[in-house]
Amino acid sequence: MTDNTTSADNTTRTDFTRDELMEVNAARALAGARTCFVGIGLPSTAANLARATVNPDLVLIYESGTIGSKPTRLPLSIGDGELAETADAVVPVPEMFNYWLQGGRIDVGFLGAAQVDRYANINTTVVNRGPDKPEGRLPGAGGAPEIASNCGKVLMVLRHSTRNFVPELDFVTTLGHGAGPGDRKKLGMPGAGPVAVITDLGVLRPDPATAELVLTELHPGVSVEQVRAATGWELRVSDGLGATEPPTPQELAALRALKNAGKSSGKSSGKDA
Amino acid sequence: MTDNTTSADNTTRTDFTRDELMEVNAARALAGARTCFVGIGLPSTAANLARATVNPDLVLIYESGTIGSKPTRLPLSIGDGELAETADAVVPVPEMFNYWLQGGRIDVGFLGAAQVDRYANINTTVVNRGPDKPEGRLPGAGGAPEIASNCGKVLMVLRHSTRNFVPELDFVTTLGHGAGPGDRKKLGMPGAGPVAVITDLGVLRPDPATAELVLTELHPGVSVEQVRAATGWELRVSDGLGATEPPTPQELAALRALKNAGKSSGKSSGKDA
Amino acid sequence: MADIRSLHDAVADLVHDGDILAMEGFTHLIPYAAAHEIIRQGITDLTLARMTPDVIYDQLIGAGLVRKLIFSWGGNPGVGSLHRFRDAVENGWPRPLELDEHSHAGMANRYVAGASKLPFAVLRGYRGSDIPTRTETVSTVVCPFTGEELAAVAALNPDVTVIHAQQADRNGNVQLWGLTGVQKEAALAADRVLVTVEEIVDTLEPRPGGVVLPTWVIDAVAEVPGGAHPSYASGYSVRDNAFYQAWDPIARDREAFTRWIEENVRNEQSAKAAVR
Amino acid sequence: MADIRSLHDAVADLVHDGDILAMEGFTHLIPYAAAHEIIRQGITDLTLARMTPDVIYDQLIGAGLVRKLIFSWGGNPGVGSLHRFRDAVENGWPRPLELDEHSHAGMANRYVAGASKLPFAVLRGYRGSDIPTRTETVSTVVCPFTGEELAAVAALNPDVTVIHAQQADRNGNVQLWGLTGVQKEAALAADRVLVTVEEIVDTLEPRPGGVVLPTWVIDAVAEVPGGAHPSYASGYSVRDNAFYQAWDPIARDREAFTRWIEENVRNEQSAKAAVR
Repeated sequence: MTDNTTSADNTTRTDFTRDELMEVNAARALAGARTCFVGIGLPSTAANLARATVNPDLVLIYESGTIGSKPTRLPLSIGDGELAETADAVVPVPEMFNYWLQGGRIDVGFLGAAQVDRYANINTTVVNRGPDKPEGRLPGAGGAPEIASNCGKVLMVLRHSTRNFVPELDFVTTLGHGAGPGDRKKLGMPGAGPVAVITDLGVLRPDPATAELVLTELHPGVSVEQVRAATGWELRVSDGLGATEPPTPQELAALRALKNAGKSSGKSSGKDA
Repeated sequence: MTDNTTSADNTTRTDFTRDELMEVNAARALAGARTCFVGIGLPSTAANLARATVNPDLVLIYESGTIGSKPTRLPLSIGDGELAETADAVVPVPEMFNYWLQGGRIDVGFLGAAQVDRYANINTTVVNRGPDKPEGRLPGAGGAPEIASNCGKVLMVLRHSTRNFVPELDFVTTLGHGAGPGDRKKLGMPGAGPVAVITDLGVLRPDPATAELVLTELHPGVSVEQVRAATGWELRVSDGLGATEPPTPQELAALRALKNAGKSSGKSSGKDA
Repeated sequence: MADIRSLHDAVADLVHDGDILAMEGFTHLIPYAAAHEIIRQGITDLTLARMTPDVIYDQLIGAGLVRKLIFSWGGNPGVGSLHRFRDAVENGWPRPLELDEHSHAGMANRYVAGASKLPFAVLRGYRGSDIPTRTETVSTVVCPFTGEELAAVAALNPDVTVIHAQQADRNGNVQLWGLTGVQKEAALAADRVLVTVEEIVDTLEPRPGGVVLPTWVIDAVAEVPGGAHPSYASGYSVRDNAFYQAWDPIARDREAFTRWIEENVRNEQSAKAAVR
Repeated sequence: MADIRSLHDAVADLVHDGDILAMEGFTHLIPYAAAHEIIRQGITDLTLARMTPDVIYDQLIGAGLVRKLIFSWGGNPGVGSLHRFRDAVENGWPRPLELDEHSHAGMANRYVAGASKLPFAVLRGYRGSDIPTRTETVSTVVCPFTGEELAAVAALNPDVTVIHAQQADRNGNVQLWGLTGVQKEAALAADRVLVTVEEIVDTLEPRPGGVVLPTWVIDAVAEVPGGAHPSYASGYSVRDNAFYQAWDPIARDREAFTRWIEENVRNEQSAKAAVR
């Protein structure tokens, strides 16, 4: 399991890692959803864990064309054979984007990100590495711009650091809340946009009045100061700041089982892809 | 077998009918074609006869979505089960019209018609029945406007009468050559348009200089006067007027076998549909 | 999620007076039983959409339930005219019928736009045709890259789409195969979806050419064996071509038609079959 | 009609210097063997199109054959970066790489327009994104019915498309199944089509989820068992996830990469395999 903190930091008092906190809480955020458009990496881990815990009937939809995939191990890529073999239906990629995603059929889009700003806008295209260096190249948009626009709502999951949570994006690949409330509506975006960003430190949600991401929940063992230090802008804290519940033994067991099953045949690295 | 002449007229000196002359010559017109978009009724009879005679490898494409149908009897409708069961591929109807027809994949479009004018424009929508009567309703366009526009070339087959071959259309459902040469190009139509109209009296083709249909071939036993009398405008006759070859015994046998096979399970009426 | 219901209850709940209703099926899998249930319930002032109106819409039109027809080819396939359709258009019997008429390519793309939740679709169509002079749902757009003018057709989003399929499972997932026409598009374009099926099975086995509609895009499934007759369900029945031919003289005559509907659709026994 | 040919001859005849080349396959059925043959033949100045460039294009880019890339997501799926792609973009090694960058929805629709022989496609996409500021193939159109402004993407019509499929018959008809991605669109959008297949069989048996491309839309078929490795062919092989992970350190280093291509692609034995 990789992490962007030191390995000494990576285990809290009890026997789970910060990544596991992130993954378990990301899965919990899918309670009640019917359909989820799943990005690979952390979102896929969360969605598969949700099927094993809070939402056994969750319909997983991958951009490779699979609807209702029921993998028994974490897929390494969005095109692993098991995703197709266990699906209720497999459709061509253009149909997936036109009829299913743009068609407004999908409740939740679950995204990772390289850079996020305070309005949950996303950059996965290029990063500025300073005046003497060429732009750093990221993978690009993939499905994200239209996932964020067309799904009923958007969840995001990524590790918390000032490298990821930046005051200004170098490039807007995917619009979250633009420059504040009303921007999505002005652009005619059907979905509600990002409603939660789940990290390895806590959960951020857009303030209903300003659409700015505020810290609403801390994971067990994490302090507000830690989160602020890992955020590139002056992070506001919700008046009603809460704490996430520690993972249950069932959640941890399910998560670890999924990952171990994955390892036997080409393990998931946990990196976004 | 229905015909619009009297049954006494319907048999020529030898043992074939005018409809059979029409059908055999329509089939011959498909020699050398690779793919044919087939309307039901006479075009379907012709295309299936072509597969049994001059063009065994002809790929029959029906608008119901079948590519490479190989029916053993004449289908009554464009959706008969045998068309799908014997096809190389069955595709959704939107794909048929977008990727295959508009995609320029089809050599020959084979159409019937209710009314044709001298530029091979087609009306299958409404007919004027005189001042005291409401417009007479025809079935409508079906696939014809885009078949005529997008196929490499168009063949037409219909019985010859002043009811069908009219000086002016009551409604232009499907453009043939418009008002003369250049009109198709002006409209940006990819295909060459109608190249032959095969009737029960002979064959009409557009004059290369004017795009007006002229009589280029007479069927055996038919006179120029008969054709002129059955045409609603002053029909021009080609300088090199030819005669079609009588059906061979093999052609007649194949045609009758196809029709008899059809009769056993819901015979084709020969009407356009 | 689709509820598995009787045809009577599903139609009563999902199809309303004044709806835009699409009953699709390209010759194959035409939902006749559902149309007959609509006639029995007298659901009226309908705007019917269908590429090929066929005998199914001849019956609904003749029964006086239809205000407007959106279509591209109105005939009795392989036989001839739809006489009830013609009588309504030409003579206003039993009521006038407004038309919104297209080509097949245009209608197919209207459903594609509807399923894609786009307001329109683009095609290279209708060129030189008089069709656009009689409808407000064909227009033009100019390609921003090449300057070419192309046809635009307005999205078609039915209030309710009814289709017939071979199978559903007990959760209401549906599979159809064979000629699948525009059924997927018509279903995904609609606000409400009713599927009648030949059979409810424990598990849908993937089929060559199979189209699967997951239960969460469907409102109700009703098990109606033979529900496509005189059309057919590949793997279950063959097209009753003789019925299509026998329909011609029935539909030619207003009284014969009315009697046929009375005896074959409105009578007690057919009603009972639907409640099952 | 497709000719059945050796991979060497098919690539030599159909893929030319300067071509716009699409090699599609969404994780599944990626035509690696054909890409390696292109490297061996040194076909260069290519404009490569592909939704997910993947390791296959990392290899072609690193080999110095690529002038421009048209794409929507360039990573090593589940592993991380494509280092050869990054090195070309960031440092111009071994040559500068021009980019035409889209979202997946945009790329998929560019192929749809290409297959439909339309100059553009419409989608509700790119809203609020900076992507359109860096490409000339995204624009806007206004719906003539509702006035809504939508994104327009230019059609993508490759000079040549190469795909891998499970089977062809002896006449060159092809069937693929499993995840079929955008292969049908990419093939129908192209001027020339080459299909490598796992196996040539007497008869194509219809499969659930099968996509059939008739021989008359294909120029050449080459039998190349395992031609998708390290990708996979459902029913024939599984994805070699270990290879994708092993690729990361190879691609990170210019020399390691060059050596790998020399030893695994350019050497005599792989060349012989292609001529078979």
